[in-house]
Amino acid sequence: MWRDALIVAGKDLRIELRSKVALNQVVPFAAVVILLFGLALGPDRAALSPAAAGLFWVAVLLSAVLATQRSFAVEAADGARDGLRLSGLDPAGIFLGKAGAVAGELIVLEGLLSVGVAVLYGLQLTGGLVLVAACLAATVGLAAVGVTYGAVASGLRIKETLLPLLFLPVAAPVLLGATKAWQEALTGRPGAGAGWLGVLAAFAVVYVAVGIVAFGPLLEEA
Amino acid sequence: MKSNRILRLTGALGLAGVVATFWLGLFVTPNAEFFGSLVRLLYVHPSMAWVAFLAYGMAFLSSLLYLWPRTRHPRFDHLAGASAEVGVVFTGLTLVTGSIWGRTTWGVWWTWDPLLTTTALLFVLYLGYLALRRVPGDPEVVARRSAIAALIAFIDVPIVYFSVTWWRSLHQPPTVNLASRHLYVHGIMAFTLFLSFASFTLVYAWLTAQRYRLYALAEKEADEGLDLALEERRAEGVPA
Amino acid sequence: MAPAVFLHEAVVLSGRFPLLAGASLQIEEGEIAHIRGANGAGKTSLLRLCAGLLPLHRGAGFVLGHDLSLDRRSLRRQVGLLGHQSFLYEELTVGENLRYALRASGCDRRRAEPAAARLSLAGRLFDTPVARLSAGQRRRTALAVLLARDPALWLLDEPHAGLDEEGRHLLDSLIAGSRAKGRTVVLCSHEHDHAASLSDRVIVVAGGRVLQEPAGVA
Amino acid sequence: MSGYVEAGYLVVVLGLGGYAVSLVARQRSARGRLEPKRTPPTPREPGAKR
Repeated sequence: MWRDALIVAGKDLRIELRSKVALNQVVPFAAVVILLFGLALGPDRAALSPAAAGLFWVAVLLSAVLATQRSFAVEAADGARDGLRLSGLDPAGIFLGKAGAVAGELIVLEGLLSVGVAVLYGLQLTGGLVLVAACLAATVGLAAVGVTYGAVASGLRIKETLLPLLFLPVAAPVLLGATKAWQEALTGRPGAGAGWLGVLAAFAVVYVAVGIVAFGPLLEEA
Repeated sequence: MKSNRILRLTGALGLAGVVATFWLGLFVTPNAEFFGSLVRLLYVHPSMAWVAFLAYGMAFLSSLLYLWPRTRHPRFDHLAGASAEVGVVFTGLTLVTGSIWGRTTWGVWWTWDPLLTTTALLFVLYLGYLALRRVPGDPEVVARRSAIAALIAFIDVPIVYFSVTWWRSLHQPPTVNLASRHLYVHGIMAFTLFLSFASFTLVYAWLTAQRYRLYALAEKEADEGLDLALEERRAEGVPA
Repeated sequence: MAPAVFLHEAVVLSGRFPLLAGASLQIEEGEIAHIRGANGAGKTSLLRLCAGLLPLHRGAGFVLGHDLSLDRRSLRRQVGLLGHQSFLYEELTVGENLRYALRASGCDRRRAEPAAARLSLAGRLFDTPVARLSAGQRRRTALAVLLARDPALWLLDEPHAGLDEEGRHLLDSLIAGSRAKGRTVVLCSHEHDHAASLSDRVIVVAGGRVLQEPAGVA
Repeated sequence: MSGYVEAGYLVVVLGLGGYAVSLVARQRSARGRLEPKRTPPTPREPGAKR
């Protein structure tokens, strides 16, 4: 399983390095979202910086939808979804590999985006450890749910509209937990933020487990 | 048919129960000291929420039974779909009645009360599930896909509830919710409340059974279609 | 010896449409079978069923000793399917695609280069992304994947389509070579004469079923 | 009474009643479609797929 995961993750990341779709499209998209929030809430920094953590995570959530769609667009191209099944790879390995690749891309995106938020919304990124830990736990959870639902929706003609509808409500606890963890850490109360890390970690563990179990039956369809 | 009679009995009892609940709730029970006549909403709102959760639990259980290879049978897929759809109807009613409650007690149509927020998330979560169910495809494929989606959605419920509750309680003092209010419950009020829960549960059972029958009919239709389609397909190979 | 492919009254559905409407078929190990039939007769579905990609709705099916209604996944490592689609990753190079396919099916990665060389894909092409290849070159890459994996059962769907004269000769010699190694080959082709010269047996498919095998065709 | 209470009750009645009626109507139409199906089919055009 782990060997197969490494093969798939390596393949997906290599494709990303070649095509740079995540870097050239998803990251700018997240930047646009952040900019638009700034415009919507007005130029008042006093209004922006308390909301910054929430806005940041909404942008990450929306980007996660795009990253997931991309992860499966790569497979659908030229019938590689059949290829994935024909390759004889372990479905759990495929899930872990794809989720790992998506998580890796999202981590990079979060790093870039947090700099953007800090600059645009005038934020001091304090309480570093909790921020980073929240990012990691939240990202693993998002990637796990995203890739599982990506497989649910892949191969359907209406996947572009269905995936966000399925994915975003499920990811609500991640938005809540990560935002609160960030808010607490940013306002100098990393201890309170650490409690939310538990919620994020539980979410990640549960959905990684679900993905490992569910991916086999999902891939067998069609 | 025996099952038919049970179903009819369920429907009749449910209907009678709801009528009785409404009569008791609107005309017989007294006003509460604090809430005034608004207490009467108590006889519809909590039972809506209870039935919604029951329906989702049922959908979850039957999805599990479908995924488990030994108990895999289309009937569990149908039950899951029927129960979830009825659940969505009741969730919508929970939201509307909850909203009316909020308007009258707190003066706003919506508050970010943990229960209300969780219910709203549940509503969109299961709207997505129903949308997924409607995507056409091989019945077995659709069933499996939906069962997994139901699994993912239901596992989310406690996480959502826990995080929303914590989110609220950290923010400001706990809001007014039904449980935290001291209500002096008269005998007749308690009875009406109980009757409301019981009769709406029966209504749930009746609706789910009806929806389930609709699935069964659709499958029967498709099965008859299959034999015809096989005939037609084979006829393609016979030179005219 | 068990047959490589055994189907009995196999029904395969796509939604509510029967792709196969009760196909029965037996192909022995080491045979080269040529499947004929009109467009939409069910040739491709037959190959996809044998590759373990389509679920069996009714009937029985065994391929390389695997029961199609029970376990299709472990079968897939042992079959190679060359379809209308080439199962290649556009962004990756020929070499990367080959190595990925080999690693995924648990084969030795060093088989990639000889296979590519055999199909004249060595050198510059080996490091070219598939997106930049011509249709014929992609087809060759897909064949190279097949050759490198060397599966026990080769399923070829219109393998000659889109290949130039040289490519066709290469393909013919690959098929002959795989027979020499005892592999089973099932190919669909509209080029009846060409395919007939390669194969041991003709199987005619129509209306989602296998017609009675015509006598006297060797 | 405030009117809100009545509205709440009304919503429940209309919501559940409407849903129940729609279910029964759909069942009836499904049964109707199932009945006349027993006539022999007209053969499909050869080669027409999906």
